[in-house]
Amino acid sequence: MKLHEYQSKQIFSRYGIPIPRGKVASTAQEARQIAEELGVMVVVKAQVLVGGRGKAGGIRLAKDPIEAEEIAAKILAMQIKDLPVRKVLIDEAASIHSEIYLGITNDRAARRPVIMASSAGGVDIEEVARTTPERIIKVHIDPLLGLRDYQARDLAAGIDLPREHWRNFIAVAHGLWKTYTECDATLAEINPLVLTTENRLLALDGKMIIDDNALFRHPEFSEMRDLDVEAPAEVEARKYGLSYVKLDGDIGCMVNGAGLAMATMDILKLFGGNPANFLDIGGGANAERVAAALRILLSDPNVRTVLLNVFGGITRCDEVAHGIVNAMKEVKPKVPMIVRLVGTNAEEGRRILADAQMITAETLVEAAQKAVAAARGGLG
Amino acid sequence: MKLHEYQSKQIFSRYGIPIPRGKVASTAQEARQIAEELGVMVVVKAQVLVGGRGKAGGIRLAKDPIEAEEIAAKILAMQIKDLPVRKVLIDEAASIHSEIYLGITNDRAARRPVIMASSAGGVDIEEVARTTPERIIKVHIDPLLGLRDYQARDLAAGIDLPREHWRNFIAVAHGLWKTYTECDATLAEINPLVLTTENRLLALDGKMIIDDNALFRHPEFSEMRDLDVEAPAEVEARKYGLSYVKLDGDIGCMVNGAGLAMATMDILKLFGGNPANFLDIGGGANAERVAAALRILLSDPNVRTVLLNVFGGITRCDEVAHGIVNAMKEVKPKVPMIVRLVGTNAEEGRRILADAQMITAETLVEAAQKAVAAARGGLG
Amino acid sequence: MSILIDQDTRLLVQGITGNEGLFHTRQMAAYGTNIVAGVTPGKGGEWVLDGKIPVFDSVRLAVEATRANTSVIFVPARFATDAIFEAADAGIPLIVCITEGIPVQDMMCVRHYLDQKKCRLIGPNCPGVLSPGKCKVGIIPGDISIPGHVGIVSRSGTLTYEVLYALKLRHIGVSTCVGIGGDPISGTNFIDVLSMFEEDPHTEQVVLIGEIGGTDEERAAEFIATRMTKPVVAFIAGQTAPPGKRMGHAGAIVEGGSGLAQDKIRALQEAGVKVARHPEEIPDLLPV
Amino acid sequence: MSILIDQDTRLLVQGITGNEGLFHTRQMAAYGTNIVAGVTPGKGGEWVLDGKIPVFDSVRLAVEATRANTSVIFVPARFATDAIFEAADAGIPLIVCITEGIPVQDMMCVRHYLDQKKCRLIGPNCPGVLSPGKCKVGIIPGDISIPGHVGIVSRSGTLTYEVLYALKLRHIGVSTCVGIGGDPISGTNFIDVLSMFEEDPHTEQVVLIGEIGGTDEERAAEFIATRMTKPVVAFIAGQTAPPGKRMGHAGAIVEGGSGLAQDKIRALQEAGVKVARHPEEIPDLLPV
Repeated sequence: MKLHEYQSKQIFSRYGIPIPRGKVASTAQEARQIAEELGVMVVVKAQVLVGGRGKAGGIRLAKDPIEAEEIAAKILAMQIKDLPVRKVLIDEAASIHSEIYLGITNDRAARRPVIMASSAGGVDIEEVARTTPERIIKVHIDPLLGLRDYQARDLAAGIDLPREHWRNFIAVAHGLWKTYTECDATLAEINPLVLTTENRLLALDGKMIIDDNALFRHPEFSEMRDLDVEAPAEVEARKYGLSYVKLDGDIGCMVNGAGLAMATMDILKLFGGNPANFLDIGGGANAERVAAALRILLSDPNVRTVLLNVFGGITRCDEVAHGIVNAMKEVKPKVPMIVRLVGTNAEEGRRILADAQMITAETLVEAAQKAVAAARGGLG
Repeated sequence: MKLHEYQSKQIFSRYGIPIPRGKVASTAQEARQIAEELGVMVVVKAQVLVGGRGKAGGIRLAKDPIEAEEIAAKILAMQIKDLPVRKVLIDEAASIHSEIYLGITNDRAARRPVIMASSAGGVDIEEVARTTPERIIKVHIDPLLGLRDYQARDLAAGIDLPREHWRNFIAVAHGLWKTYTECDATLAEINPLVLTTENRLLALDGKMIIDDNALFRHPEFSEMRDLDVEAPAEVEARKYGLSYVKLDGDIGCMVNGAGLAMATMDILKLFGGNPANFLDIGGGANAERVAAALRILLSDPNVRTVLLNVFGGITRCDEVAHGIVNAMKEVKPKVPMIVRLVGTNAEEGRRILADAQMITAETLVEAAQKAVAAARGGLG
Repeated sequence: MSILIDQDTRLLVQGITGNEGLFHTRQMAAYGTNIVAGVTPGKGGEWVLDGKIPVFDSVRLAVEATRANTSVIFVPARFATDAIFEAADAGIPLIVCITEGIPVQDMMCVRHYLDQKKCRLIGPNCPGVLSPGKCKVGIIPGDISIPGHVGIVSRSGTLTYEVLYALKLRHIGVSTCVGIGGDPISGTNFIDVLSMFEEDPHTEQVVLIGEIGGTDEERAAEFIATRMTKPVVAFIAGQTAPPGKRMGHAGAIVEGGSGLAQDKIRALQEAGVKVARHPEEIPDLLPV
Repeated sequence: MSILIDQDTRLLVQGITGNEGLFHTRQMAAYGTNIVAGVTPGKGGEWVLDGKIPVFDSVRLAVEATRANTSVIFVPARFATDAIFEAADAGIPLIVCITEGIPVQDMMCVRHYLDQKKCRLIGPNCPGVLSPGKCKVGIIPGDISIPGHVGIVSRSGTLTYEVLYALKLRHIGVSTCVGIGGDPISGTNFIDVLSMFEEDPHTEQVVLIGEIGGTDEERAAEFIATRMTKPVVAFIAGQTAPPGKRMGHAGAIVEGGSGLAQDKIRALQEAGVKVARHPEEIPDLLPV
């Protein structure tokens, strides 16, 4: 799960990384109060979990509390890339001498954490990686040993940071490493880490992504989750332990297993169709789970047909078929349903479903072709 | 440096290890107040950095605040093995079902930390190790990986702890591991860890030794140091960066280098003498340092002669000799001084000292023999 | 012959008394796997499967008593990391971790630790290993595959079953099927398994089933091009997956322009691998 | 010949611009040691010793530029652990750490880490290594020893100088003198050095100088009895040391009845080692 800038920076601060004075506001009035408390020029920053806030006008300077209130009112009324701005961060404005990038993430290929720094801070780091990769210095970290001073120093030297700032930079890097490990982050990023004209290092903007698998160790993060960033159906699916991703097409997919679900989407496309979603109903596939999945899937108005693709392995296909039949009775879908059952007891499963007046298929190719046809109105 | 029981237990508590309610008192009146606050039967425990408090009468139960005051008064007037009791710990009395030993220390030979548990808690663990070593379960810990749950569980199983207490025991073991690592302890020990009749695990007594080399990371411990435990001369020596250990003999030793200092003590003994101390003046041996060392050494009334044994390596013997002469002028010792200089420019050094009316020696054997004779009154 | 597991496998089941553990222990035993012990801390001394399999409190005790040489882990995610360390420290040379949901930083530590030991981990978040007719360690259904000479390595679960079943329907048998798991950091990667298949005299051709996320398939392609003599057929799932979205598996995500199915397919094709357009095409692409 | 260091040593000095580092760099250079680089973070680009030795910001840069193959560490205790890791990670195969006062838990981590790498650490809290006439790495005075065929290994500093000097006065030369240091956890132990001496054709006999604390001498005795053919003479300091008191060195302490000089002497004597009663007796005990 992603954390907002203000959340990330609060966490950074807890680990000793200096951040600007500031507070988050939900109303323009609060924004004004905060600006008054700060008593200096402030920056009003939209808190939305999407890139490009700046370009969209979501980050603006305010010279006094009144202007802060006006700007906050405008930003709080915005939608940035379809996401509503519900909060703004009011930070004291910093006088920036130069901007650094500093981030830690998991390097899958190296199977180790990697810490990266660049003197090209303040811009999209992926863009820097594409165009001038030599401007990013990377150091891999032994996960059992942790970040070593000398590694942080190598980064500082690598980005040509003036030597008088090395000690502070090393302290910030250690703070970020602690943030990354103790919060089970998959990304902990300061961009930009600015060197102010007063010669301070300051984390001006921050981003964190927490490993969903590690949330059991961090109950505090559950409350921080911003549900705006996910389609409501995705939030609903998570409640049932289902994995759902909304797509643009019109063929709803329900599959057991993530790999098979992707393969099912792919074959629909191969035969000219368009999947409406990724949905893994997992193992077992009892009636309750199937019903929940069906409801979520049909909540998408684009869906013109549903393809159920289930491989019966340990769970027998006849059991799965019963589950489907019961779920259908509850949900009563109005679009054509194509069902493919394969594996253990598949024939019996298909017979049960045939009685339930569903379209069945034997092979994946047949199922895909029938689903594509149904979505075009040629079936059912 | 050793920490007192009350200090160790406060630290344990910070790392989540349950300890009895209690407070430390410096006067009998305070002891009474604490007992009143606790409102239950209490134990009054002498806080001295030496074993055998119990046998010496330094740990006693008090049924009410008045008795607590009486007992505290008595204990605060005690000396246990020559150490004055300056503080007593007033703990609520626990109802003990059984007593466990749990400790973590450095295993030099294995070069790793070792965690040890025994169902024979509450007694001297070194005694258990000698007589019934099979009653101590040991598990080595990978210093980079840290204590694993399964290792703590193996200990619990190894000491036949009833299964319903495993989870709490594992938590205590993790707390002790954190204590050990985060405090740079060389020993962190709970003895006894009791299982109360209310089925709780409680650290009834605790002991910690902090690695002196790691004190730079833990300024908080410097304030906790109990100077009673050291001879005043040892405390004084530390101020000058000198390493001094008082012994029972009458020949004061001043040597550069710890190994050579021990070898000097040994050879005195070999020739029938008795060293009064270990004293390493380290490299360099400038006048100020030598003078401080001499003062400390002569503060021991038993000292009847002084043997200076210096190997001139990087530092030349003539320089050392000048340092000694200057120190002598300042300190003006009244006992015979035997000086052995060897190594670079030794001859010139000896000449300088001969002018200063000191007894010189060329070999270690000669120096030892002269020192032994001087201590017996046969020289000087 | 087969790789990793066979008739000499002496299996230990960690988490044997849990629902899933017990169910699959029964399935594995029914398949003929030699299950010698189970471990559930706090339940040492019990027996499962009608008194046939002893339960121990720790892996060390189980290994001492039964000489188990392989472990399969069914314990919940929050205890699974410790279970892996416990098995590795007890000297078990092959650990198969079925558990899904282990934090990725835990896995980085595990992998780093195991790399220094003589210990192979398969998974986590994987269906396990099946050597048809010989041994089954994990949850791959036993009846959907027959013994033969095709080696299978896959990041997926049911998609792999599909392929096994499709092969069976065509009477094509399998030497060993290895599910390496869908997490970003796995104990074993494609290359590890490909090199085992390359060395296994009874494996004649290999099916590789990949998916979006990471660059493991690209590195496998390089290995195939430079080091493999046996033919490889592949399928990559997730061509229609949008970037930045996790597709079920923790590791199935296109991030920062990396991990795209198209790149993997291209790399494999350039390495001379036939890439199936859909799973049912795989049997057709295998050389007869 | 010699062990560990010789004319092929290309030395890097970590902490070269500090007082101690600079002083001993000068001494080592005067002895003829080939010092190729120094490291002081933040002083990269400077030169020391009249512009003869370049200073770098990091060990990695120094190694890249100068192919240094040995490092000696003079940095203060609170930075020394990091300096060791830095040298090891830069691929330096021999690290000599002079620094005294490194926390023992740091050293446990260091030792554990280095054991998995091809990297030898001498020290910390040691005087270094001297191969008379060839190379000096550390602080052992160069002029108190002459080349020859006696190998010396010691936990001590000045006591070792005494022995070197006593040998020199008798015209007995030394192949290599290794100070392994007085800390409880060292990078290199007696056995490591004894086995190098046993294999070194130019070392004919060995002097071992031990002291109270730990059981390293006892294990050395066992090694000598079972694995060494060359004669060994020993001296153990601290027979008069009281228990529970640290005698200067962090590692020189009798704890819980373990680490007594008497036990070490007995173990060595039982292994056939002649144990000197005092340092000046050592030359007499060496076989002619």
